[in-house]
Amino acid sequence: MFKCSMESLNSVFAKISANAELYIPADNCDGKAVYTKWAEGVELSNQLNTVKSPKDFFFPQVEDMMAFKVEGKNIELIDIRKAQEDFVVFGVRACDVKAFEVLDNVFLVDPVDSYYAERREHGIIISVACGRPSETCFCQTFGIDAANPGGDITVWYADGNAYWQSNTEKGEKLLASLGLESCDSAAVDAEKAKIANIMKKLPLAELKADAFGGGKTMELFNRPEWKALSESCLGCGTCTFVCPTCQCYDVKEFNTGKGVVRFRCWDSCMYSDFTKCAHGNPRLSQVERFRQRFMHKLVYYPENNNGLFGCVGCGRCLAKCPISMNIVKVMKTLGGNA
Amino acid sequence: MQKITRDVLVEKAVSLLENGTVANVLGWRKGEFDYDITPAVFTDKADIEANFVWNDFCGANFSKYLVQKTRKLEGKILVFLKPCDTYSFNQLLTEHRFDREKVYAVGVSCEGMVDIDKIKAIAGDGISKIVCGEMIEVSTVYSDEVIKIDAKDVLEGRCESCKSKKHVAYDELLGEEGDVIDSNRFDEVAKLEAMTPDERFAFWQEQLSKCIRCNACRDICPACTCENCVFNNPNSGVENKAAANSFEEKMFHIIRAFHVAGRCTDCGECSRVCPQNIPLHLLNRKFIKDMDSFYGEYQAGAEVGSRAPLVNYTTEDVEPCDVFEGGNE
Amino acid sequence: MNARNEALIPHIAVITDVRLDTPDIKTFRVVTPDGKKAFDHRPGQCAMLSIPGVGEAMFSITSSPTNTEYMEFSIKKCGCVTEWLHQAEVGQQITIRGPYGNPFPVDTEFAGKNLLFIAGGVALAPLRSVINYVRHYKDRYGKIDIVYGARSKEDLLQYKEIMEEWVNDEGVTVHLTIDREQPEWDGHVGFVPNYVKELGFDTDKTVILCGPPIMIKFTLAGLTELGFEKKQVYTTLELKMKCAIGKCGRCNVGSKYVCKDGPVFRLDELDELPNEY
Amino acid sequence: MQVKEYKPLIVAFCCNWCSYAGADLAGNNRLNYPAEVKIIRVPCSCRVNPMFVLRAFQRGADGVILCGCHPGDCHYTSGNYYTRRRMAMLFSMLDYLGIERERTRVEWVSAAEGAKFAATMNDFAEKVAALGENKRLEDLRCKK
Repeated sequence: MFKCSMESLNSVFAKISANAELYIPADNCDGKAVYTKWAEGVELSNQLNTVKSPKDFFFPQVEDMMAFKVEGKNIELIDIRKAQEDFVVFGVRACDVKAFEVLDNVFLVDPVDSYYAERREHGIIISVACGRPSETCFCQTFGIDAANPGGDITVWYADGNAYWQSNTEKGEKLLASLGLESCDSAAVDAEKAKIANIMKKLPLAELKADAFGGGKTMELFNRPEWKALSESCLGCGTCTFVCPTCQCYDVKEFNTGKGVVRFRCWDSCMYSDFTKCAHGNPRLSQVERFRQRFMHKLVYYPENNNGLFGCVGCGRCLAKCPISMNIVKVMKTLGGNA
Repeated sequence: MQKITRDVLVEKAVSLLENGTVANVLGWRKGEFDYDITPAVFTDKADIEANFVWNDFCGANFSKYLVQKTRKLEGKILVFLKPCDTYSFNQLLTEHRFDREKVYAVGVSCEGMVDIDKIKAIAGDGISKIVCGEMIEVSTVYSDEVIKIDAKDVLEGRCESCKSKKHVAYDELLGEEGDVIDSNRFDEVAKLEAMTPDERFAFWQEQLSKCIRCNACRDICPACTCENCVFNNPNSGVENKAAANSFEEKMFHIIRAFHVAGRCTDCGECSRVCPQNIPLHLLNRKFIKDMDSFYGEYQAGAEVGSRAPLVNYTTEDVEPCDVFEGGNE
Repeated sequence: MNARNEALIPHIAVITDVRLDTPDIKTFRVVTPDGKKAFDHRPGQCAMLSIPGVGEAMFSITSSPTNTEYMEFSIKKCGCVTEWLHQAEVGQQITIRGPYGNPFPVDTEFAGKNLLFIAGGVALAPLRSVINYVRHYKDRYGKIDIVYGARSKEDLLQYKEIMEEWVNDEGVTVHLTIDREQPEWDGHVGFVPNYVKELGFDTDKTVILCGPPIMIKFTLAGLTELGFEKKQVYTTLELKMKCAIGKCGRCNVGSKYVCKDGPVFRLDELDELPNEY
Repeated sequence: MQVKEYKPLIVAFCCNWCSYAGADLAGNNRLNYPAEVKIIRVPCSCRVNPMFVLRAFQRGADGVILCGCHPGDCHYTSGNYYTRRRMAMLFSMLDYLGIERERTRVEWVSAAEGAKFAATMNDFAEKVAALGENKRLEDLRCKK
């Protein structure tokens, strides 16, 4: 384990960014934390977490995949992929680190999504333990430990210092290059105990996911409560776009006048055209679309991934839903521990 | 801080439900915390008594829900309307978007709603309890101390420049009727107009680049009630799920503002729900300010059946090329 | 860079033949620009065809895997991509990627069985690859019955191939039906579900059923009456797809993705999934 | 390498009844106006949706001009009055977003005003040329 003082974090950032692009949460013009490319003068945010999840780094909202040139009856396929440079993301919370595992299970299974894989390979995740979780946090429901966030390197803030520990080979290499002072884990152990204590006090500490998981499809799918839960859903995409694990995308094309670019962009199961095709739409009303999102996170995903839930309890949808309808309300209503 | 209490609303809802005047109540449902309130349809007394909320976090405007709910629900619907909601209500009636006969509107006086983000900026994260009142009492898991915040200091942005405390539509009114207020709502627009074009460009570039195209602004907007939005129509050529670049961000917001120009009542829901805190109301207010100064004062929704400036003209109108920086030379 | 193999990047292909099968269905023959078959496939698998600037869509490969020279797609005009394809001429290039989905279990569960194919309208397209495959390896299967119906004689897909090849095969019995009487038609008239009941098949068969939902529903009721069990019946589904590799997240029925876990499902498997297709 | 002189691309929406005929007259009279002015004929100036203007910029236009009948002379009685209000609002909004106001214009050109059409286009092209390329409402994908 290594440490540096909080005041010297900026010089550590400078060291990291000498070899790779570094992104840290920094406050934007509204005082909200967003991942920002580090440069001299960019200050680390004090907020608990970023408004948008770090999934952008590996699965950007819009991504050009290929281009076509169409001439008469002929089509030319142009490969526009660029080589990915190494980059480092600092300040990822435990929930969001777990979310990468959720995404990996989708994108890195055969056939591998090479766009995602390439970025994943070149990205180094430096996680930070949560000293001050919010009332909207419920990562512990899914067995995530906010005090041990994982990633390539874990950082704890305690008594004016940042403590660094590597978890992977990639992380170890980077950490070794930073030349930090080595230390014992006493301060971190105390911090971990403090976090464990605060986690117990959170309003959602008692939330359980026992009623959900693989094999519960038919039991939950036809529950009458879905109607009331989805009643005032606007069908906007806020929850899906701020979600660190939502991975649905659309493949679309843009005719630039000089050729066609095929790109993919995030899509939302909340949108009416998500499943609409020439022969009709299997999810005609918002009840079905709403149900799909939560069934996917709580039942379908665990069913296909050995019980791993598709929700990591980051609480973004709790904070951002325009009508304050969210996965916690769904779990409490259907899970019977309201 | 609300002068009218929850109990008055609950009593009203229950009595109208029980005497058969209405079959459904559109109201605010209690959330997980003290601030995350969800719009909901209540149909039974016990549910209302247990879960109906009226406090400083009841910002949601129900007018738009009436478009769908009047089609789907059996029987009359009781809707609670704050003064600003009544403008949206009237505007939707002007556009014949719902059947007035199916609605029983109860006006509720409003002292302004508060913004949880502003409270959190003062009290911090980890809120365990909020008690509303003149002084909002906030407890967090991090301290035993109760933090007291003056409700006036944490008003929602739109309530700080409230345009009217007067209900322009209702069947029945709870609380006192207020007046149209001489608000300062165009100050921010004027501030932007006073900037240089480069500064304005930089401002909007920064703001709009935050857009994630979640469509929450459109989907909450009581003026956006098209059955199929142009931005959802694959044949429109502009149907895009994500704003691929800064052009598309600008186009979406300019066109959306334009489509509601003259119909936007300035209810401020767009800015309230934006997950990225983009001040979208500044686009709508610019149009309102321009229309007021070019074509005479007009408040959408102030009366049913009024003709919006963009569907009207005079032969003496200002020429487009004489318009700049708000038309004030 | 080229070493990065990306499932979403298609190959260029060219249309070498267009055949008007019915008033709204055309069959396209597709090969690579150098005249080869784009890839091998198994009966019942699908491919993504696209025209840059118009869109990409999933189609079942209607030619048999035993055809090693080219692939065929029977496509009904009903949306953007299909409409564009219908105006395409020979020599038009398109893009293709695949094969996707699980095939019918032709070499396992079907082996040695008597097979009963039931199709309505354009649904013959996905079944044709299976039918021609089992016709090719006839000695591996028992008796083959094919019940096929369409609105009218003109709407019968692959009518020429059926009349010239299928009916002449030993061990293959073809039962055609059309919805309404028509002057030059002396075959059966009536809907597929009733016809299946009338024909009264023995329950020793494995059924491959494909058609519009309403047809499937009533045919299934008929089959149950005849004593068939759901685990004897196979069908193939179709939902909106974008990636075809189980990642874009829209073609799921419950936890199963049609593109990856389907499109072929046994009906008793479908019973365990929500009715959202 | 030869440096190409910058010539702005201009999209001119012309109403069928007046301005398009005005452009025709300019041509017949051999009046010069820049070849980079691309005319799109519309049935009436009020056919021009604000989206058309934005999409012209997206597709690479450096300036967009609308030409219609003089107020009072609309073939459809009142179309151009609506245009006047709509474009006043749109242009004001574009200005509010910091987009150079010289890039957009509305001009009333009758069928008899061939000279005015040519002069307008020359003047507009000159003003837009002075601003340079459209950067604030550009779509980089269309520029590659």
